Amino acid sequence: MSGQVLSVFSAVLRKDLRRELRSREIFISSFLFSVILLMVIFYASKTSGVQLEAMSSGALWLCILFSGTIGLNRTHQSEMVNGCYRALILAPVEGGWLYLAKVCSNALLLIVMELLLLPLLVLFYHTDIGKNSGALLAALVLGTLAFTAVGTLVVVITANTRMKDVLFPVVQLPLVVPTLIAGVNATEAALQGKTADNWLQFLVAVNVVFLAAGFLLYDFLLEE
Amino acid sequence: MSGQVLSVFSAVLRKDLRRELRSREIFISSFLFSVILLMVIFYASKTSGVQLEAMSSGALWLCILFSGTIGLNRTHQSEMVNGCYRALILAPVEGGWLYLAKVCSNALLLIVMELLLLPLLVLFYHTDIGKNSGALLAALVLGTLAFTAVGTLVVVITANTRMKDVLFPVVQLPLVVPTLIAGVNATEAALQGKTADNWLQFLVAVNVVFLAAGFLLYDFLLEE
Amino acid sequence: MTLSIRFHELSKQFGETIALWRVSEAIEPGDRISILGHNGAGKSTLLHMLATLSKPSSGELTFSLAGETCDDVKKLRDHLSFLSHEPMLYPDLTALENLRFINRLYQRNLSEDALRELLDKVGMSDFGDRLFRTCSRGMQQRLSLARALLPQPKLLFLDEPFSGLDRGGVERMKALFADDQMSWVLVTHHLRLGYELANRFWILHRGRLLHSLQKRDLTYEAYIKLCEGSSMEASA
Amino acid sequence: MTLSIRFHELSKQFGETIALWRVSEAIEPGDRISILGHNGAGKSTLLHMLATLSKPSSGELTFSLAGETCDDVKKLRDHLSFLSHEPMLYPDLTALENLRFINRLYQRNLSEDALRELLDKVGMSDFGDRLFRTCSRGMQQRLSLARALLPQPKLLFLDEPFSGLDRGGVERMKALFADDQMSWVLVTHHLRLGYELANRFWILHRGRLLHSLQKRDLTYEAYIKLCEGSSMEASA
Amino acid sequence: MSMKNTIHFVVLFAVMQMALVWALYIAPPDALQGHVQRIFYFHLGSIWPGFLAFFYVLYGSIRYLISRDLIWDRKSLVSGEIGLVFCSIVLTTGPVWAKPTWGVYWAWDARLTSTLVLWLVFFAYVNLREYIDDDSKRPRISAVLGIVGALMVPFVYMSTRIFETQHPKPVVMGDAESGIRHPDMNIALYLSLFAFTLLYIYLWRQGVKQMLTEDRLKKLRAQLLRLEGH
Ligand code: HEM
Ligand SMILES: Nc1ncnc2c1ncn2[C@@H]1O[C@H](COP(=O)(O)OP(=O)(O)OP(=O)(O)O)[C@@H](O)[C@H]1O
Ligand SMILES: Nc1ncnc2c1ncn2[C@@H]1O[C@H](COP(=O)(O)OP(=O)(O)OP(=O)(O)O)[C@@H](O)[C@H]1O
Ligand SMILES: [Mg+2]
Ligand SMILES: [Mg+2]
Repeated sequence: MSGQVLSVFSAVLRKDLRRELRSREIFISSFLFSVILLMVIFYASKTSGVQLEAMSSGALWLCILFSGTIGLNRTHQSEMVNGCYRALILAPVEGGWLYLAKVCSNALLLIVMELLLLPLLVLFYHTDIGKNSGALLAALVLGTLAFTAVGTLVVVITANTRMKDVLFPVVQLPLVVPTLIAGVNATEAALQGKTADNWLQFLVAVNVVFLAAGFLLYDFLLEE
Repeated sequence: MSGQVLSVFSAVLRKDLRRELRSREIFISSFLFSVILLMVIFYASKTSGVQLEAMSSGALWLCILFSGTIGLNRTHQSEMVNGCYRALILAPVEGGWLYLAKVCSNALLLIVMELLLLPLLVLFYHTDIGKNSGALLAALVLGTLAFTAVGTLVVVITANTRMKDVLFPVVQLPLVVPTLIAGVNATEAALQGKTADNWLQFLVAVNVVFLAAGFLLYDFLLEE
Repeated sequence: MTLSIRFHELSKQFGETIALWRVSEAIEPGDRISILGHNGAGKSTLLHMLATLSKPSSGELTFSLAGETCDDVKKLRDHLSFLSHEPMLYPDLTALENLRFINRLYQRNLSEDALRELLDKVGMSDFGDRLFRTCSRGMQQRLSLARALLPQPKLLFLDEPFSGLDRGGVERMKALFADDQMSWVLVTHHLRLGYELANRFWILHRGRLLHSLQKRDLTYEAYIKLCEGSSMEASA
Repeated sequence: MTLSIRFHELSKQFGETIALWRVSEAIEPGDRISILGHNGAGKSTLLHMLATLSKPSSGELTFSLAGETCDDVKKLRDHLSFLSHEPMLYPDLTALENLRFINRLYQRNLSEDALRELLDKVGMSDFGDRLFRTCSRGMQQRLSLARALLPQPKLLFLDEPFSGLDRGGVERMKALFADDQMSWVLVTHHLRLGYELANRFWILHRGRLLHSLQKRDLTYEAYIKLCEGSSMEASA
Repeated sequence: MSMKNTIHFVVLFAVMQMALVWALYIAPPDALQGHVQRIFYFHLGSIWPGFLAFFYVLYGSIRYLISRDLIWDRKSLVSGEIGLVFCSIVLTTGPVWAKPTWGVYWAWDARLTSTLVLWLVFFAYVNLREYIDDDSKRPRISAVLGIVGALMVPFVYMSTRIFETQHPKPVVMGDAESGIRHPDMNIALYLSLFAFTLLYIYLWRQGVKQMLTEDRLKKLRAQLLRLEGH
């Protein structure tokens, strides 16, 4: 069983990463994208007279949300073209592991993007990211995982329904709100040098719930 | 000629709107996306201690930008399925008019979305949108038009590339930054009851330049 | 291990449309079945259900593995394979990368050489490193077949596998179908090939199973007559 | 108004792949041309260029309208139509809505009745209000043909139009091709139909035009021989 | 190297040396900022040829779309690449200068933002073609993007001129005690402008030549492959 799991896991992970990294310029484009987002967010909030530093956690999470949505959308679309998702459905593997592999590859790409984003925050928003980098990393990783856990589940739920395009945002976005609120608050605390244990615990709980749900439910979704 | 133009214009407009009204896909997704964004922006700024009202113009424009980008991507995706865009290429019509029709339908959807967003701003951000509603409407309409004028062109440019989903926002957003700055400032002035003539004029100029460029250049993009 | 499928009064509805209505039949090891029928008769719908891709609206569908009823879809899927209208291959990966992915996904552990041999079998050995989306239609169809054959299934479902293929491609496909280890169910509008290759025929008409016949009971002429009778259009 | 096309030393390269190499020929009014060749021979590539969908890498491609050279692609497109591998119809619109859109786009001002008649011609009169994506493969192919015929083109390009069609569909399509007002260029792997319908044949092999023949110079047997010779696979 | 090139190179080299000498030794240090101000000669020296390069992209792209002559695609691409490099020089000299004078590397000044926007747009212009597989599409698509991108140049700069909002610490020019007063400062500036412009022209000519050679090589290789029977 564990051999099987590994094989499937690595197959999906490799395939997704290869597709993404085909030209490793994906990182360059996420980097550019982050630059632009930070610029856009700055100009959008300039009139409100907020302090630059106070905006960083919010800006960071807006970036995650937006790049994450683009990323999930891309995965979604690439599985739909040529009916590729059917190949996944028809494979003789536990859906749960497929799900975890997809979450992993999605989260991995997003986390790398976030790590590229941090220096930019320092440059453009004069953020001090060193005050409590452990808590910061924990907040980012947990938040991203929770975000992709929900997103990956919903992408496949909707891939199997006739109304896939309508259902995807309708189901996904509300489910992601708690994660975002917790993420912003945990990040904010980390940037101020504190550790927001309650928010981090909340994120862990969200992860456990959604990953377990995804693991168990995914198989039921793999039908048409 | 004008009969031809009208026929094409209405054909594209009707088709896009019908598709949209049937699925309400773009509409629902951009609207929900905007609601989420309003929440995130609220939570992001809660920690920074800004006044709610001061944030509304920026929040509004972030919503326009982000859901507009997603919306443009989706509309264009729907042209790619089944190679439908080829039908447009092969039609005996000036590309310029196709472009204007597409800009119109995209802008229309986005403006309706914004109008739905305004009550939400009142609700969530306690914004007083009535102080100078003429100037507010002008800012929104002009800004949205400029945004879609750029976006409709760029989406076709990047559609010819391998990594279209990633590249579209990366190419489009920088081109849109002047529009965003002008839009935020004009909206901010309108919310304070003033009319920012200089920013509005600037938006008109942006529109003229980009619509003209799109009108003249679109034909060159419609080849394979 | 043998695989057989029985279904009883199988129906499938999409909203108001009845795509399939009370169809009962069975597939046994060694069967090579051609499904024939007009456009919209319900052939693809039936194939989708048999391939465990969709569930019937009503009726019973029973899979047996090694003589015993098997409810575990995963286990079944290990022995099934499906070549559908869609190629199910990633456009941005090369031919070989696509096959490698399927190889892992099905845990077949085929070597690189085996994969190349498979490509050779469908006549694509020179194009292993070409991105899937830059392949011509026929080349894509060949790769789809390679994908379907890779897991060495017991039972193969084929939905119009010859479309887009040139003569050479059809010949190759015919040769691959001759494999004795494999049963298959073929949907095609190519009546001659449908007769030549199969040993059983199902003729569908407007979602109903009109005829289910053995080849030994049927001359080619009689077969053509039956097919033409039923391939009158549904809308006519 | 007559439409003719001449091309001289037409080549098309995709990166390192040479899809078409120095092909010269002409299409005159009244021509009914079948293009034959193995998978990847360059048939679709040639058709795309003739249909003004893509530009040649090198070579000359001249369109003449009413005897005069015409460089205005828009004007030409008014008289051309193309049925490709892809249906070019919107999945979320119904069959009729799709046709109405094309009607407007080409400014043909056909009445609703004319559109329904068109649907009837391709045997889809009962399915006008069905969403395109819920149609079966053959039904989609029929609708594609309806789309291509709607503008009443002078010259029609068809890339494997018979794929997925049942007998009835093929018969209908043959009937529609018999229209004297229209020239066409057909790519197909169906050798018999290719011979029956056309009055000229182009045989491509690895991107080259091997033969260009008139039907009157060619018996069916000789034709089949030529085709089989060239439809050896490129990779073999 | 042809005679013309050699002469060009020699002149370029000489002017560069002179510019260096004037900028680093002869021009007096700024009254307020001291020696840091010397960055200015490279800062401004590189951005003007940069603008020139971007406008050439506009011109060349229009020429390409009209004539469909590949040479114009090559010419504008090379120009865009050099413009991007010059723009990058401004974007690195700026922050290096900003740290000692403003205390931070970056401030969201309208001018900085617009430069960044320009850089992003032309980065996309230069790199987008990597992602277009079809050779016949590539020049067309990037010509359109080049035109749209170059249209941004006047916009971004007009916006900073028309709407003079708050520059965090406005550029010190023409103030009584600092700014370009001294004639040697002027000479240094003009020399450096001249040097960067010559550099631009030199690089551009070399770049175009290289691209054309590459094209020929590709064509010959394809013919060779053809002769060998694929
Ligand atoms: C941080 C990044 C910076 C960027 C991206 C940048 C960009 C530019 C650009 C694009 C120009 C040409 C403007 C025009 O011709 O209209 C310029 C000019 C200039 N910059 Fe910067 N700059 C930066 C930092 C600085 C700093 C820190 C200083 C000095 C304290 C400075 C001083 C100047 C001066 C004196 C000019 C010439 C002004 C004029 O001719 O109007 N810059 N800069
Ligand atoms: N997802 C769907 N939603 C609604 N109707 C559907 C759907 N899929 C199929 N149908 C309808 O079910 C009927 C049977 O379709 P099916 O695809 O099985 O036909 P088929 O026999 O494969 O035809 P073809 O030879 O054209 O491929 C058709 O009328 C079709 O329109
Ligand atoms: N966009 C592309 N990029 C790269 N190569 C391509 C592209 N399109 C076609 N080719 C290649 O050009 C050659 C000719 O392809 P084409 O589609 O014209 O073949 P065809 O004769 O239509 O074949 P089929 O009968 O399989 O449809 C093939 O080798 C194909 O891989
Ligand atoms: Mg079917
Ligand atoms: Mg083809």
